[in-house]
Amino acid sequence: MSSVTVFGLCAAAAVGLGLYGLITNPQPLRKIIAFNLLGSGVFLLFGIIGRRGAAAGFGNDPVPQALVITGVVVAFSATALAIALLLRLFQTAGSTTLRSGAPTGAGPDPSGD
Amino acid sequence: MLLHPTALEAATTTGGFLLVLSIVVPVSGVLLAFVLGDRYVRLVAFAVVPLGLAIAAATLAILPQSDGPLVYLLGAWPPPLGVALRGDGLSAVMLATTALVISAIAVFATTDFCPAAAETRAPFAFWVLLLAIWGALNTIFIGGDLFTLYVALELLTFAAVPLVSLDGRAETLRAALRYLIFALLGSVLYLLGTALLYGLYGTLDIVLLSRRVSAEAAALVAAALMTTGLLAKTALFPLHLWLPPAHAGAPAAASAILSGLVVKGSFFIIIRLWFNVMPALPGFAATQLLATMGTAAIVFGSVVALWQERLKLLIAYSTLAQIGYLFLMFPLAFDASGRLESDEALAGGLLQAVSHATAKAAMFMAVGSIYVALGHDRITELRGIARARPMSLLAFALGGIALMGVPPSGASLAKDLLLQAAEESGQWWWAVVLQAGGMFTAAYVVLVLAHALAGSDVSIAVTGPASRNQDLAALALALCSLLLGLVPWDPYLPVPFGTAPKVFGIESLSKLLLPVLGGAVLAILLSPWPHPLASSTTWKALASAARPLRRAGIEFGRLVERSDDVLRQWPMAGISLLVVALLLAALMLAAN
Amino acid sequence: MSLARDMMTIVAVSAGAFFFLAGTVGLLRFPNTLTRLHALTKADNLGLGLVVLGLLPQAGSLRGGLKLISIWLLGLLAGATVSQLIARTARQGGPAP
Amino acid sequence: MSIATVFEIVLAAVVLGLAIWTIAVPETYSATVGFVAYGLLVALIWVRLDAVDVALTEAAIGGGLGGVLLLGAAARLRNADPTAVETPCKLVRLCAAALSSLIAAALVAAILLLPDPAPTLAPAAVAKAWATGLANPVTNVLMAFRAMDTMLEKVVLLLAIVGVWSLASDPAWGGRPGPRHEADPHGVLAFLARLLPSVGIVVGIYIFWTGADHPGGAFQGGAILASMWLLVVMAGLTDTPPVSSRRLRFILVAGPGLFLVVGIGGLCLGPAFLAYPLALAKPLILGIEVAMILTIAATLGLLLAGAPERSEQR
Amino acid sequence: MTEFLTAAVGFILAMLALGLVSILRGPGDADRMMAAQLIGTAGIAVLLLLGTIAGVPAAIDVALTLALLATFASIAFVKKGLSRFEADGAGSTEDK
Repeated sequence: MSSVTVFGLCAAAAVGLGLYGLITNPQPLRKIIAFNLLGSGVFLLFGIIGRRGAAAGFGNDPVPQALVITGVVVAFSATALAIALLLRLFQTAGSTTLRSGAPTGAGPDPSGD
Repeated sequence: MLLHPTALEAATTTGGFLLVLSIVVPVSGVLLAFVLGDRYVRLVAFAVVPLGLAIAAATLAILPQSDGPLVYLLGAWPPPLGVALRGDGLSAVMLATTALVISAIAVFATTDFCPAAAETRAPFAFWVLLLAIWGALNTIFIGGDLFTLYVALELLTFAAVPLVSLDGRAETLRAALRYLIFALLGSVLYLLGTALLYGLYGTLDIVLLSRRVSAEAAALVAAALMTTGLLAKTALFPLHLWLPPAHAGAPAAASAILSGLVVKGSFFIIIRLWFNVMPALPGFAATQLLATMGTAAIVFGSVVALWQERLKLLIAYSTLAQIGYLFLMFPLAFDASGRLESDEALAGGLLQAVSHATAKAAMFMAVGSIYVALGHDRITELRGIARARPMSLLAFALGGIALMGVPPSGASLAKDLLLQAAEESGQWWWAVVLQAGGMFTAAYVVLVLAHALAGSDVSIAVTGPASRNQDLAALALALCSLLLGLVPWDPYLPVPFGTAPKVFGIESLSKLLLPVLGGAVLAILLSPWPHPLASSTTWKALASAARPLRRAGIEFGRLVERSDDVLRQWPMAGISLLVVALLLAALMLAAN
Repeated sequence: MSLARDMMTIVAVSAGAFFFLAGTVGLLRFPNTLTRLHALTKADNLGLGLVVLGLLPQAGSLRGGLKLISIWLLGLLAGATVSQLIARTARQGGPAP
Repeated sequence: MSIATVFEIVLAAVVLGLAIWTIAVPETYSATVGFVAYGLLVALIWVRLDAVDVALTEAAIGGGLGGVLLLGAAARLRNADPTAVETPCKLVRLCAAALSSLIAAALVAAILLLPDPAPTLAPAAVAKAWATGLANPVTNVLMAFRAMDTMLEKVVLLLAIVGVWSLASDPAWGGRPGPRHEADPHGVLAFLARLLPSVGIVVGIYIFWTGADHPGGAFQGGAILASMWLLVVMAGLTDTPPVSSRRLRFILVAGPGLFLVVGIGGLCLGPAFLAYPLALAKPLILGIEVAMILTIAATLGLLLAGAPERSEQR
Repeated sequence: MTEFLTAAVGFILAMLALGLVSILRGPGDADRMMAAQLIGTAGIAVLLLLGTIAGVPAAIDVALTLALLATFASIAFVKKGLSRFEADGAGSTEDK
């Protein structure tokens, strides 16, 4: 087993776990953490792809590395925005549930014609 | 005029700088507006609007003279190391549409988001975000690199989410958070696919990739993941949990941007991915899956729209249905060679997107004015609005009619093209859906108009002032959508010569009547609301005859609404997302 | 010369590893928060310090060596501050020692 | 199996264990702590993968600022755990687990099927390094070859700020973000907040400066500066600036702004947008990076501070 | 030499994993914070050793960053913990 395989498995598992947490955990903060986990799995995937492309005296292809750095910044800003929204929601509504307060119109008595 | 894998554009073409400008100008606007703040934000926006319009117009003018797409190599670095911007016919059309819609929205928003002498929150955020959305969309339309598209997509999301919660009510905050998290999930999946593609082919440049891709398992997994992520951002049924509350809760101008433009960004990347990067990969079954989801979106979106109490939610659900309509192009583009190549379908789909962008933005603006006038937007209490706000209602009606596919609207031309593609590829079932889609659209438009026009002699108390600017902006966009069919598209889109619709004549009359009548029937059958004409005697006679049918319709509607409720629960939507990804991957694998 | 350096590395790093062991065992076995804190801070500072000491001969350059030492100093500073804060917290809010 | 592989497997197992803990533990605060530890350890993996630039970023974000952000939120949401009733039923969770593992399995298959030899752009990046005069290929990619992405990413950061600020209540607009921190001026925290930043600023600038030729760069340096600034704020030694401050706004757009100006310069005078003239490439890039490190430090700090809460006049 | 260092890394990593168990156990937040502190320190040690093994001198920079930011994170951590106890009315703390 090469390091690429070991960490490749790790990356895939992080993606799977992140997806599971994002879907099943009702707490928005936990969803945000799961999103970060998912993201870190994707970045690791870039990492092993770069590692496979080691050449020209570099142990890791610089292009995926640059993409990951950009991605990390974007993911961090996303986390910050999501958390600000969440805190504001908690402040305004007193709860953090994401369940919609039934925005669809509950139809009136349909038999009336 | 479309991106083609055979021609390597290794150098910047003349006029390529226009592509750079179309990104740089709005982005500079964002920075400038942010620094200046105060009352200057709107001023900066209004300085950028004419510039942006001019750039879009120049791109439209210069593209036919160029013998291929416009290309610009950023920093003069050729791909794969560098990043190229490419503008083909599709880009030019979308750039122009965006410029048009944003300008109209800017005019519409002048009064709502009027900055005061001391800086206030909402106007500051609105104008900065409006410019940011413009820059992000332009980057999406001309970006030549999948990762650049990712950054642009995130830019778009970051600009769109705060617009949803601009008024700071708890439910809009909740809608914004749902939107943000689900959109982030979508973009992570997209990024995952991007990583795999880089690992496979060592480039993310669209043209280079299109030459290198082959039907490998890993490439198909990547395609499935990327498509699913983009579908989540486009809110194709059943991944639409975030759309109705977000689009209905935002202020009118913001809703117009979100519904008209923002969802088109991720949709455009799907087109790039399927038509430009890997036309041979998806295969027949995957395109059928996309269109099936589209069909479900049309049915669910339209039926649930008919069940809405509030006008803004009705339009939000209508957006859901219209998004579904866009995805009918994929199977129709599939030709005998096993590639996504049919020009009619591509042109039809894009035209539909353009018509929807203009019409839906107009409708949201019109509803915004109606809301101001009435102080509410309950559909059953619209009577009298026709007298109080004739212009707003006219804009709404024209937008609705344009969406139905009545000539000479863009939607009508799009429908003709798609029908033609359906005929050529022998997929008659999508022709049925196309016709039904028009009727469904007509159903909720007719419903609203019936309520609004009923008892137009009643005069009502109006709570807010009318704004001529707002009505004009909405009306202009609606008219634009209605007349899109008359535009000579052939320099930009592969519209076969001679498909321009005849405005008058028996044929166009039938095209007007068919959806309207069908829509009226559907509205009567499916809508649970007591009808404004219900007291008339003819109506009573009709109603008693159709009672069993109507009851069945109501039951069907209730069933659809309930299942929509279930599907919009977070865990269900998440599971749907994974199922869609796996299904797409499996179908693509099976096809290759 | 190289042998002597390597020997020093081996001895110091082994000792460092031992202190990490001690800290972890303390963290797991000691009965209450304050005693655990006591175990941890010892292990922390000494363990890292010894590892740094062991790596100094391998550092190769003066700058590398300086960086190593400053890492250790930072660790010390952080450990001292944070453990003091933790101790206060634990005394006021946590279970009685 | 070599000892290195054993080590890698142990590392991967620990990281995965933390990931599972983060997802599975019922209490949110514990999950957050688990994720911070996870972020620290992922930095180790990045070093192991020979991607030190990313390891630096991950250490700064995953273990540092991101951790603080999440922990702060977890602490403020302590009393908001009434969502247990919303936990989906077992069947749904089982479905989600099965589907997620299928996706992970597909990913594993895709990873194992990646071609050998792998495609790479490393030689191309090295071959073109003459154009910038910088020896760190990652910096070259970020600042030259893919400069557009980097510039847009800075705009993303700016939009995040706009988004966070837009959540303020109307009266608080223009005020200072975050709560006012007060601490004992002679306490431990204040002591540390006086001592650590001087070290931190040196380290931050060093990381930034070395980024031209070795791993490092503006983002990593900026993150360190931001954390030092926040430390001082937390100790109550200084306060966050009001968001209406023109100077603050200027700092926040300095990075992308200068990038844009240099880019337009290339469009008007040079060969292309975002192209650097050969003789000036290195100073120009460093200049942009200096502006960027300021912007990044301010942006990251303010993103952590949150929406404006305290109005200016009081 | 490399073998020895790799073994040492493995050992410290194993200790780190055991420290994780103590995060799992808790019971209090103070213990979790300590465990996190331990992980930070052990992580830095592992990084330094790793850098020496692989001949990546820049790993020291990563360790330096980690040392600075882990300190910062722990302080934020403790500070949040403190404000919580404060909210519980458990008496005055570092925060006033």
